[in-house]
Amino acid sequence: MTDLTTLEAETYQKPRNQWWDVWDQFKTHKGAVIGAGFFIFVLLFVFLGPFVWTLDAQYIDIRARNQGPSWTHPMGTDQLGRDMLSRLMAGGRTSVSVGLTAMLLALIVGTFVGVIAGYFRRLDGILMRLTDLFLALPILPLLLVIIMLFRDPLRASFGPEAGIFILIVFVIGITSWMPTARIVRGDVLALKEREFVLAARSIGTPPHRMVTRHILPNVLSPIMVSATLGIATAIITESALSFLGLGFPSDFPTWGRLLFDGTDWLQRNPERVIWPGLAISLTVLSVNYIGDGLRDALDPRIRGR
Amino acid sequence: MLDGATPSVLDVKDLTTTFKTRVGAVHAVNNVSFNLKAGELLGVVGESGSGKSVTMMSLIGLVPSPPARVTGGPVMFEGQDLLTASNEQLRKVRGARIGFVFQDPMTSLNPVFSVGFQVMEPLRKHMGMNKTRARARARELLDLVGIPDAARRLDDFPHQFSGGMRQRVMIAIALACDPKVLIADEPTTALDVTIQAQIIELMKDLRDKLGMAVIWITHDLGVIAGIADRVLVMYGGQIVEHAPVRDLFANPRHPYTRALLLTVPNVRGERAQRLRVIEGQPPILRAAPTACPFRDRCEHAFDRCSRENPARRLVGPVHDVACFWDPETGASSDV
Amino acid sequence: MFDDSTSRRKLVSVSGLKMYFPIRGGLLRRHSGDVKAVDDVSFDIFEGETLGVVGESGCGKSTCGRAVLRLYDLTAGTVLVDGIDISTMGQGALRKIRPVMQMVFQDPQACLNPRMSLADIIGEPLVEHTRLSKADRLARIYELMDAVGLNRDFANRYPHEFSGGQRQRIGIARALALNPKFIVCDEPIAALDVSIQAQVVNLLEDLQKEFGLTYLFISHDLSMVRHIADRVAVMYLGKIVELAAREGLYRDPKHPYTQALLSAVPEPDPVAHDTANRTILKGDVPSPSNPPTGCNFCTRCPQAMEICRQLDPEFREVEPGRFVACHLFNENETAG
Amino acid sequence: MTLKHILLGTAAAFALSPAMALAERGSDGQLNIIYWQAPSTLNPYLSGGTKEVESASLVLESFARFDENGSLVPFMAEDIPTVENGGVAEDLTSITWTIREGLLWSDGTPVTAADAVFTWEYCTHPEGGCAQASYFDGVESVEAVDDSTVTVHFAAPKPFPYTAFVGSESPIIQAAQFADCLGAAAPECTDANFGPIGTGPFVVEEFRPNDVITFVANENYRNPDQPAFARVTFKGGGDAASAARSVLETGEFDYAWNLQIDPTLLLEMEANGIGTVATAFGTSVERLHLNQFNPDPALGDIRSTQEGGPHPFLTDPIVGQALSMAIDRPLLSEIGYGAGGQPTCNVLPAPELYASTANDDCLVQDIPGAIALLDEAGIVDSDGDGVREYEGTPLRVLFQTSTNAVRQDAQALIKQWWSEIGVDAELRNIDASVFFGGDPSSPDTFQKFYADIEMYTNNFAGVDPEAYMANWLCSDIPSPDTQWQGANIQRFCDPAYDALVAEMSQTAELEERGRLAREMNDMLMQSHSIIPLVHRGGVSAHANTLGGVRMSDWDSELWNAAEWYRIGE
Amino acid sequence: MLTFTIRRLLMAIPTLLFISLIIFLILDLAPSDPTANLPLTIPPDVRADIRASLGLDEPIHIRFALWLQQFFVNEPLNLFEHWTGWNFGGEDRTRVISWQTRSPVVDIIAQRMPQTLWVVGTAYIVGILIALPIGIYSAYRQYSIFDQAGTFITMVGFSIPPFFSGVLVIVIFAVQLQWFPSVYDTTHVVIGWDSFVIQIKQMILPVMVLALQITSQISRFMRASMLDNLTQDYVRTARAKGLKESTVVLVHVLRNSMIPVITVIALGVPQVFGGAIITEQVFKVNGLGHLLIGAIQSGDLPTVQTLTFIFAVLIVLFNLIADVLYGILDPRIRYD
Repeated sequence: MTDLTTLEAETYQKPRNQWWDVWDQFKTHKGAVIGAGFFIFVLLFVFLGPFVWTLDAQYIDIRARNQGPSWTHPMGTDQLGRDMLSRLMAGGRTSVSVGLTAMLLALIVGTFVGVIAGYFRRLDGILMRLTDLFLALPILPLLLVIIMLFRDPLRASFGPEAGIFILIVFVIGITSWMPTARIVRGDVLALKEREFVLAARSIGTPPHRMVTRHILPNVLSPIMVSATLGIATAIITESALSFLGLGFPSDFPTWGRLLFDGTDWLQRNPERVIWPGLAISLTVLSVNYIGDGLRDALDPRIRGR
Repeated sequence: MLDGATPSVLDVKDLTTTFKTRVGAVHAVNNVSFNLKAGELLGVVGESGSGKSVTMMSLIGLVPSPPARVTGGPVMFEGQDLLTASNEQLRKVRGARIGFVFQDPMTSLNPVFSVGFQVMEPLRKHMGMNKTRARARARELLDLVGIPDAARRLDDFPHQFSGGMRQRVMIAIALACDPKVLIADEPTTALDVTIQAQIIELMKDLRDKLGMAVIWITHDLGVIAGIADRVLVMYGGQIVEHAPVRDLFANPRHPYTRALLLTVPNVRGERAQRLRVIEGQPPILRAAPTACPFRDRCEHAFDRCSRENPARRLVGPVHDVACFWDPETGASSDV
Repeated sequence: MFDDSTSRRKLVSVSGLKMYFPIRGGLLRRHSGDVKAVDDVSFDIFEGETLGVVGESGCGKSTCGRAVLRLYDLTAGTVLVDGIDISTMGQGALRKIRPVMQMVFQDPQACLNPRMSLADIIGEPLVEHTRLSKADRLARIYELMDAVGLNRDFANRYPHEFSGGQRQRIGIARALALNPKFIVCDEPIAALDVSIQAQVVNLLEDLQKEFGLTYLFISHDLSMVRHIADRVAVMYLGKIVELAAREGLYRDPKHPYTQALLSAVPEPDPVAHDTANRTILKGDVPSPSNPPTGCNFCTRCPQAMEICRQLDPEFREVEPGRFVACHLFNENETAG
Repeated sequence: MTLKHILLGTAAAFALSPAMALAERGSDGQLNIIYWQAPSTLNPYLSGGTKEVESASLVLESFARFDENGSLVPFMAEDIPTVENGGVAEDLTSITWTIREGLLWSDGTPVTAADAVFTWEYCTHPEGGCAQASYFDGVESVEAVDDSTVTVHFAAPKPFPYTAFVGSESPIIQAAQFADCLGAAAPECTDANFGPIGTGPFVVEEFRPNDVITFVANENYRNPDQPAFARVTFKGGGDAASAARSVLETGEFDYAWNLQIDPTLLLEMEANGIGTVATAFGTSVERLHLNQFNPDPALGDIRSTQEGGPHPFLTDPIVGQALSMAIDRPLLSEIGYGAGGQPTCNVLPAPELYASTANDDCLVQDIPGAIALLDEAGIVDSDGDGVREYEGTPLRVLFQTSTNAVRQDAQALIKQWWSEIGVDAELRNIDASVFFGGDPSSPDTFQKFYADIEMYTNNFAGVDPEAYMANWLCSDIPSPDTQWQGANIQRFCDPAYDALVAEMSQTAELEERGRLAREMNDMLMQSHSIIPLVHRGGVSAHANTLGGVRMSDWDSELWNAAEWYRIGE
Repeated sequence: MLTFTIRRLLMAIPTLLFISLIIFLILDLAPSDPTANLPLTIPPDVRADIRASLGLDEPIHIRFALWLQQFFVNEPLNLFEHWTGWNFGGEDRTRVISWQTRSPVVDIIAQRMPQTLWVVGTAYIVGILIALPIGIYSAYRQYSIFDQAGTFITMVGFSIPPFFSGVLVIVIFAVQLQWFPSVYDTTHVVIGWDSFVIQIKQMILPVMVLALQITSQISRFMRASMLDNLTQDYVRTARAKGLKESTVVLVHVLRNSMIPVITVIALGVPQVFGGAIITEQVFKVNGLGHLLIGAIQSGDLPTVQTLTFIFAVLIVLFNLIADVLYGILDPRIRYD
């Protein structure tokens, strides 16, 4: 080891981008690869699908209402004769986008609060009480307030759909960050006692870089778990919002909404609940497996094993 | 100290343990054979990864399987082969006939149960004692291992004990059922020197008092020198040297043993200007060894060492070594 | 103080250092007591020397090392490093001083961020304190890796892929990155195998020679300290009980605790063991939150006298360059 | 239907009913009713909600109620007072009711005229917050002529005097029980509010607000054979679909109210043969209001008000007409309401007397006609984006309604039809509690109408449309000055219309009142500021083993629960 | 421990006051209105009268102060009188009156509590009882078929909203098989075995739907916690004692693994009291969740305010209970 003479300047590898290692490890997790494959399929289905299956999701063909699967409507039609396949695509586009962005927002807020609370002792008490406050808030009145205050300005600046999108993502985000914050705080409290944090302090690393470089990467795994659960929650919360009239315009399909609308038709046209139900479950499941794989892949200790 | 006539309580032959991991197998223990005589204290020396702990845990089915696979044998103890024994039979041996003391008293005790409960557990399980009797016996045991005010401390939790006291508790647990063999895996490594001295004294006392055989695993040659009757030196998952303690220190035969003795500085005697170093790292055995595991770090290595794994050969009455090189002649038994 | 003190420069000067961790209790979390981890400790470290600090776990030696680097806010006392008083300095100013003083940690596993590659770990101080370009930084990282004997191929591996000894080299390389003058080595070899300990100690010695480093070497391993240190301080329950040059201390320990400590070290020689007359201390170290009155060691001291239980002995120079805190070495000395 | 008809119907209904219920009181055991909205109180004067009024109607009665044809049936009164029988004064300023002889409260005490007087005092107390105060509008005093005679005096001639103490919304409460509950104390009389003593067929046994009510048969009910059921469980909560399921599929309940679900599903459930879906039509009309003021958000606080100016294009009847022509009302009715809906072109579709036929062209969808109409008027798509422009303003509308599956389907359909004539609609749905909440600080109430078009249902209680038609007075336009109160939602204003309203309030003759009402209706229709869509009926389901159900939309659906009985298995 | 608990309780008071203020302000901003559900036939001036009679026209700070007094003074006194039968002469004490039902909110809550506890509480317990063995076994046989299947099912359970699963089980078990009722009878009284069976039957479906979700979450936590503990040293010690595998896992590992899980479970209890809004709706279990949503939709401020405040109290309280439990279960944790 100390035999320095054997080292030729040219023999050593340049530091390689660590994402290649991550990918190498990720590949070994079978569930994660299948999950990623399925998730990519879902993304293609919802974002590129409409270019292949060009029926308009909003087009009402009243003569063709409540049809079962057929060649013209592989997944049947709804009570207004709208094509379920294209609605599933359109709905997925919204649900997946809402799920991902709302989850990201919740993660960012939750992680931020958790890290700050865990790292800065003085802020801990007040931030955790804030978390309690958010947990105790009655969500529905809060939503009504938010919608009342922000819908029109957002609609004016971003247009009806984008405005509502921002609103919904915001609403779901600020009402679901609390568990993440709690978990992250716990982990940060433990991490803070680890010697490498002390080591960084002895180097003179300032607090913000301490957090970004030493704390955050090491709380990835609870964050990943929150992320997978967060997507499911966001997709379902979105449907509940539409149900309450607080979501997207009613003719704007989302998976949660399709599932909700289909529930009454469970006996007559079971495919109306099966498809959106499957889409939600499998997407959540695939994200969960991706999360598992990523968690392993991002952890160098597991990566090398 | 002991002669050949003393009967063996434990006879291990060709014990091999491999672990399956995601990146391939690790051959942690390879064809290890040794015996343990009644009432003797057998020291096992080696660095981490040398297979010394795994050997002892394999004997008694304490390595998790999978990923581990224990082969070879037989391992004869009280007339039965532990390797072929059923789990049920093994459980009757573990904790009752063979006691264990582990390295880190901080983590080896269950933090959520009182010390009394943990000491009583083997008593109730193996000796069928009722609660009252087990408790009385537990108190005696804590007294025995020198825990002051034992009766009161039975209800305390491990974290309320200091490191040394916790290790005493571990010893009490191991001794609870009067075992024939006590396996102590680095029992003093995590302790301070003054506490280590206390524990060593205690173990010596207990062995004299109770007469069990002890296997003492350590990396500290100083400890070995003070306590062991016979010593096994392990490296790379196999025994490289085996000798009575005085023989080993006076006349080490294996280059590894020799180097090890030289690298350790001393608090007394001459102070070396510079420490002797064994360069390199201990090997991780990805395959069954076909060559001497020490060859890369050995200053006497030659061709044969990388072609062939030296077998243990007798160099004294009870002294054997697994090396082709002879320190007395400096000659290598090349073929 | 020291006979050659005039000839050598004091790089680090610690006086009256106290590091108390408050215990809060009661309904209003009032301050109800202190864990006196370090209780009035003074010593100097001369440029280029190694001061060893030995003691059992919980004696405050690590806290002392960290306090000297101002990783804690001190309760009392002053610490001068390179002539600058850092004991009350603000974090910003302190950051500028950091390159001068660095630390090597005990657990090479725990002190390396498992999510950073070796190059990132060694490069971190460079990022913090220099404005090197990426290429220059890499060059410097390689240079450091060479210096501590790490293969350059390892640059983008992660800590868990290394053995303990190699990890400790990483930790040392990180400490060296900014060309410090003073390094606190906090039990750098405690977690390593015997054969590896020697490698690391030799490396530390080589580096000291090469870069003119000054070490505060904290260890519980008396034999290693004997090997590496020029002077040795023995700590017990937050206080230094004896401070002396290496040879004197090991040959003729004055303080009963030092004597017991040395006697407890097992000798790798079976013959010596059989003949040794060892002092085995009774009992455990008292809690630093509730130290005994009088001498801290009086509860375990085989030579304890009445006065020991009443009066805390003064830390005094009993011979030139030799300090002991024990009533046995009072005015009319009758050392036993 | 004239008042004469109403009175004739009364006799007929009365003659029929006793024949049905032959069983003796309490012999048919248990009746299970499910209302998916649960009653919060049993005092209809404290909550005007349908669920409260209907549940209370099992206990509290009034002098007379309306049957399924809108005819008056005497309940607590001996008969229906009319001008002919002298019960109503010639000058139409008073009406005199005679309490049925021997009528007892369920606690066994006799009902007296003082109870009616007290009821009037109770509801008109200024601090009481009585939800049914409008039934006593114009009532100058209520006089107890003797123990069994009550005269209601009106301040002005009242052409239709059957408001106070008529129908389930203004029942008579017991003076003894509510004596301490006048004014501000009203809400605190929890025991009385939760268990009013009445003369109806049932007596409250237990009331759990917003959950469930159990009733037992009234031992003192005036008809000794009624009610047939000994006990009634009145369950609240859930949703319409599951309520329908519990009657039509699992048979756990005998009667379910207000089943606003997809008619296809309802039909399918009915096909199980366990229960029957019943419909009754009243005056409810699902309609579109076209904002006559400009709701442009850029106007800030003055949008949808007089100051904000007229709407850029919806004030033009051509646009309204085209929007109306594009709608296929029969289809909307079929898929949204099934048997519970009839396409209509009138905002006042019933009673028959008031229903105009002048606008029935709109019953047939005419998209080409609408396109031609717009093209002729020069409202064309000049920039090729598929949306027509009206004097440079694109015909883009914000179309809002409350959240409800049927309404959302209707919105989607209408949006599509409008897109075919070059009108682009953005849909918005708002939680009903906000939409109808009337909070002056919320931008989403139907009164504020911060949208171009909105859709909801309105109706009028009872059978007289006078007050209803007065909704469209210029003075009734909601504005910030009135805290946005006001019923003229689409901001229609026409002095000629106001004159007609005034005229009607002076007219007693029924035929003439009918003509005036039809004329007002047609005037509204031709302004095309309001587009009626569907005449909605109440849809309920009852088990096939439940007999005697005569569903009325003019009164409580449970108005004749005393006559209900179990059909033998 | 006791002082810790008391201290936390004291700290909870300002927290709760602050939370209640925020809730009050938000509710006040929210646009829903108590007259929203009245038919449109009721004229605006009558609506205005109703609003005035509800006290809605008072300024917000007065309403808040009044509410505080009613909730913190009048209601507890009332409750106390009710329990003890004593009378403090406060006949005219105003209680928190619901705008919707015009009856004291606290009485309605007391009335709703049993069904929520029966159904949601049972579901929580059932969910936990199912989740724990699944979590334990999944961890013990990590990556086995059982573990994989468990993961799959729990994720599906997590991603299926109850408005769907509720209807699904109704269609299967109530409509097709006719085994269980689809409507929960809140007036049902358990007086003997038969009525108990009926109670169980009507609880099965809602409990099933809720338990699926609860199981999904808790079993994930349990599995993770077991995995953490299975590799600990004390497990090896337990095995070395010759204990049965079941004893090792179910006594030694489980007890340790339960510590974080118990915290999660305790923190979930407020949700039980909050009721399961959608499930309650589907099965018409008119519990607290139903009460809350109904109150929100009809703009019944006093009810919403009181319910959410009770909810906040529960959250703060169970936070505290979780902390205390942690201390009890884990002897290492001691709060001064």
